[in-house]
Amino acid sequence: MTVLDLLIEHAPALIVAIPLFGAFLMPLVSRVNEKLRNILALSIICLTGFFIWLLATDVLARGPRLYIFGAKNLASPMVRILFEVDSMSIFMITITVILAFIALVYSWSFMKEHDGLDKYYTLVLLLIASTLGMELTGDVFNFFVFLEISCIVSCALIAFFISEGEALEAAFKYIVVSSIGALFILFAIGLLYAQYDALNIATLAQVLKYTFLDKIVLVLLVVVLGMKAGLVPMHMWLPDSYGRAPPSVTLIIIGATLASFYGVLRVIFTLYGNVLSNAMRFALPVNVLVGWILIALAIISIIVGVIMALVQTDLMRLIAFAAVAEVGYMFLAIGTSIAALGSPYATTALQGGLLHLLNDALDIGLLFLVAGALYYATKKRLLDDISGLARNMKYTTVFFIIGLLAVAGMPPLNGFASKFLIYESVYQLNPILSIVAILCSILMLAIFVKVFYAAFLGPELPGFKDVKEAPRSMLLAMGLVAGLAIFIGLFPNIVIDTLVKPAADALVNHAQYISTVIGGI
Amino acid sequence: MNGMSKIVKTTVSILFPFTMIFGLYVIAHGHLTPGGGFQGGAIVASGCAMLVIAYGSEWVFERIKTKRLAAFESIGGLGFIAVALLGLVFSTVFFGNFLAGSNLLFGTTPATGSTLADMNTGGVLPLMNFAVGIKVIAGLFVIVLVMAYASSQKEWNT
Amino acid sequence: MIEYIPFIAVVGMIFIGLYAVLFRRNLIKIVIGISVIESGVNLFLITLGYRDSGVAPIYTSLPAGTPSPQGMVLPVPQALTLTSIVIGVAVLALMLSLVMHIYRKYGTLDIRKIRRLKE
Amino acid sequence: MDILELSELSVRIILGTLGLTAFGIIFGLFYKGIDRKLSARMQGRIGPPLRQPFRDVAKLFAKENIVPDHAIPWIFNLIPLVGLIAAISILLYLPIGGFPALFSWGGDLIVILYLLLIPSLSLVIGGFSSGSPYAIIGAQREMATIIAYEFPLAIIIITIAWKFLQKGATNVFSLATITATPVWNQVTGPLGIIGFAILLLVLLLVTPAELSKIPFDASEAETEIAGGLLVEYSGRNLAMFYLMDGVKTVVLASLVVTLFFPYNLSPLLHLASYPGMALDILFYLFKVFLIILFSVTLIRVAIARLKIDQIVYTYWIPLTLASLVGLILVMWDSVVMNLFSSA
Amino acid sequence: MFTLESGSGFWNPLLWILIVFIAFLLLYGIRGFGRNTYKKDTEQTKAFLSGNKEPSPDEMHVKASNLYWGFTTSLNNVYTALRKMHTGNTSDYVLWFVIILAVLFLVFGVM
Repeated sequence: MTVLDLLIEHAPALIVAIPLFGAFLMPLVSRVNEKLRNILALSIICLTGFFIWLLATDVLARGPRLYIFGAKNLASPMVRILFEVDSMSIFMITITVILAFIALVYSWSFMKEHDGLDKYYTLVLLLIASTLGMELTGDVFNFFVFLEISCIVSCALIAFFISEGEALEAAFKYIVVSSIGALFILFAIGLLYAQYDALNIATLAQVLKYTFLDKIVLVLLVVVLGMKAGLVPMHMWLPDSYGRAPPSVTLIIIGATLASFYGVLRVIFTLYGNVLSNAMRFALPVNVLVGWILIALAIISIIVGVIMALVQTDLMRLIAFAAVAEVGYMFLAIGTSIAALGSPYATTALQGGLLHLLNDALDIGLLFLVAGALYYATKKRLLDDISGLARNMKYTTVFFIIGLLAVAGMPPLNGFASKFLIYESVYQLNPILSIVAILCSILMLAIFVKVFYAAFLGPELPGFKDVKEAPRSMLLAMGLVAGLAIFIGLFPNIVIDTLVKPAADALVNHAQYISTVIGGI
Repeated sequence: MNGMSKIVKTTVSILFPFTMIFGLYVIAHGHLTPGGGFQGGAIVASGCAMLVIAYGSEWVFERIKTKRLAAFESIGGLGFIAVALLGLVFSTVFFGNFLAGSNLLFGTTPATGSTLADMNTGGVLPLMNFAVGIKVIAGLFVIVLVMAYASSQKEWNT
Repeated sequence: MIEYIPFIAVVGMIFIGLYAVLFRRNLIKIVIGISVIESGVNLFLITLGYRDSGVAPIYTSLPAGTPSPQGMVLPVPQALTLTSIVIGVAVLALMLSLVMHIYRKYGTLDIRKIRRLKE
Repeated sequence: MDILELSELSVRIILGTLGLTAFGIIFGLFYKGIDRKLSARMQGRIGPPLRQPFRDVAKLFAKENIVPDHAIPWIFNLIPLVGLIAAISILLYLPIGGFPALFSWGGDLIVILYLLLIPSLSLVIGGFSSGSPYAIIGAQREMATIIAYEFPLAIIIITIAWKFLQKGATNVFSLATITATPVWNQVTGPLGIIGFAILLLVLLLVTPAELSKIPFDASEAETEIAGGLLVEYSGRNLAMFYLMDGVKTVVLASLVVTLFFPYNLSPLLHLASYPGMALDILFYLFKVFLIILFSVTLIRVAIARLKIDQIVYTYWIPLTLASLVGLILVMWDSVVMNLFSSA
Repeated sequence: MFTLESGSGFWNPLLWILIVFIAFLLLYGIRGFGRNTYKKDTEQTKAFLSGNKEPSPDEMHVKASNLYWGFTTSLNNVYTALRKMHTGNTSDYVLWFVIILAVLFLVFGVM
């Protein structure tokens, strides 16, 4: 066994442990030197990224891996605390670590003038660790624990600008909504444990029978995780908190939100993978019912998201409503693939949805970073107060144009690739779905053209004569995201073949997920 | 919050060491009895909260450096993960119990059946309990202290 | 019948807590409501692990004559409950400190007045 | 893919782009001339000569290229070029002159739908970036118009693809599939024919709005907002927009031809080789002429300009409802026919 | 290999970029024939306002919230309903959650 094998074997634990270790190290290090702390935080993320890369190459080549905590002999993994890593988890942790890296690069200059940065870095690393944990764990209770950690930490980070009353208000709303949601998840976990004496996702998936209690569990999990992912009409916390958190934090909170979305996928595809298509309700297979419910909520999300974004005056809040609409696109694709489980376009829809997940994180993230740069340069939040910034902030303008085209799904950027897949698969379920999706994506274009005009074009107002371009680390962060967006736009097939397709296959192939645990190693 | 009457202060002074000892006992016997790092830590922190109530938050705030408490909290967290990582190094897995059965510190194997509890068992569990205990004592004490201080008259008016 | 009482209590507590969150206006009462829901869920978990006349699941202090492990209560739900309590403490502390700060900024604890972020 | 195929592909790309650029610009201006001449005759005027649009472009190239003070120069100058390039790039995905599309494997109807947005979007951003109140009003009207007509357009495209899918075709968005068997052959009964006829009519009515022609030219509206989003443009930048307008006319007419009339005369007359090709090209040009005659010339001569809210209303209520009716008729086509045949 | 295939259509970004690149070179060349000079800092670089005197930039600037006025006005009913929905009250956030939960319980036959 070489060192590399050893590293790969322990990578799942280390991916969570390293950011956690770093988080507790931060207060001690920042007493020594501030620059050292920033470098340390970045290098911790780089190290995590290195382990994720190692794990990804292995898992994508050889299939799912188990990691069992605290046991020398590996018998009976179903009663132990374990991480199970399949291609879907790899896809999610890759996105999370990219977002985390960019957020930390961005924070370097953006947060410079604030105090309490030791706590900021601790919380950011904790949030990253908990998000990674949610995506790696193979155990429903650990999923709950990581979810709660991410709730608490996100709440503290949303309230980071503690001198603004609105930030506190957003944080309070967030914690109320998400702690109630998390308690319902715990309740659902209790129901599962009461019936099957197991907490392990794979074991539960094997023995689940779709009893009366299982229906309750399904509804609770899907609704709560849907709320945490920002489905309308349970999305109201999302614009509040996205709009008021520091933009660098918003980027990581997007990652945490997507982890909840991942939770929905896990519940439907893996946990209930065996039973959904067999059970009947209203003379329909339940998977069709679940699919159509998600599609209905998704369509409402898309419409409400774009329509509300059109009238927002606060830039970050506007982008947050656009994020709600983007989540709607993901749920639309996923709902279609669930409702049409087994047909060829279901696979396309699932791939489109997952690719859109990546693109949504990058595009919305890029827009938030640009909004943060504008806030940094002008200290103004409202669109009405700013104008003509393209003269002084050339690079930011270019990045915003890329973000605008990407989020509206214009060719040849990444948003188009995923929306293309979504349009050309969901119309087979019902033509109206594609039509609404196309129309709302054009509305999205209108919204961001308005932002482009209001912030960057227009006459030069007297107060903005000597606005400075954003500092270099912020430009670097925006440039990284923009570069990724262009790369995915030009070579969508590379990303689909290496990451998205294995992830979609792993989701559908729940038998493999189960047998990895049940069949031993 | 100002301090309370002399009687309360004296009673608290007498009770405080016993609370501390009880809390530390619960932490130390975490691997043998119900309890452990969090519970014992919560007991110690309640003792400290008692102090805060009796003597007033400003009195305590002047004598305790919250920064140092925060450092202790970090050390507790670091210790916990460090023990887990040591498990990776000396055993084969993360959280591996490398001390159990090694006849070193906490390393003896307990006799089976209903016996008297043996302190010197449990492997890394007592170490982790200590780490968690430190973290919880520091964390909860900071929460109580800062909340009490922030709601005190002096701070409120600023 | 008697063994269902804890479950009825669980449902009751969850509904009481939800009532407080939905219809009370004071922030502190909302926080209390969330605490009540949490207690209800914790009670549910503990009840799951209960066995009639079971003892604490510690092998070394098992009373003589108790069948093991059938005579013990289930340890896993207790561990879950403990974790949940720990998390609950953190959430509670965070919420209370937020309430304090909100009171300073808004000068009120009425949830209907704390809505600068809307639409 | 070996070196031979690669070199062939690159030759196709380069020659195709150059050739279709020339084709688009020349015929765009040519049809513009015809349109002006015909509409003048309809209004009882003599009208300019056919080569007038070419002269206009030559004149604009000789004029000053003014960049206003309030504009952002690099965006202001770049945008007309972007719009023209995007309009030309669509030509490579469309079957032109009766030949199959040059790169039907490189883009389909959804791609064309989105590429069609770019010229309109460039007008909007060009208007916004020129910093004049007239231009900004024009630009926001143009954006509202885009949102308005995109609804029926999306319905038309999705309906056609859906019908092909029901008939068991693969790659239903691909233009090669659609030209191989015209939509009229996909229907099973009169309902489907009526449905597609409604969709054709709606598409013909969407075309003038895409081209911002009267009655849907509230964004330019010379008489009220002095040319709207083009008010600050002059010289070669305005020439680029002028060319873009011409190319877009050809593109949209070709799109209608491709979707609804992909017929060629040569198989009918058993003509092969060059005479057949020449006949097909002439027939294609004639079909394009007919469509421009109807949806540009006739409509703009017959109807007065609508207000912007009327435009949004027209597209979102009557035309969207009409296209939805078309969609439902096409969807029910085979169902209803099956009912008849079983009864 | 570089063509994105959805089973219903194709999209090849590289091809499009190549086309755009070639067309850009060609048209940029054509554009170069045009005159590129103008008289800077004269009356002609001012915004055209039908001969009226140009007001200060602050007054001339159309604010973001006034943009798309026609569109938002025609959707007035929708906006009134949506504004009513987004109350900003935390209890309502939880209420929506409970409502969706109840509706799904009904759909799945739990209640």
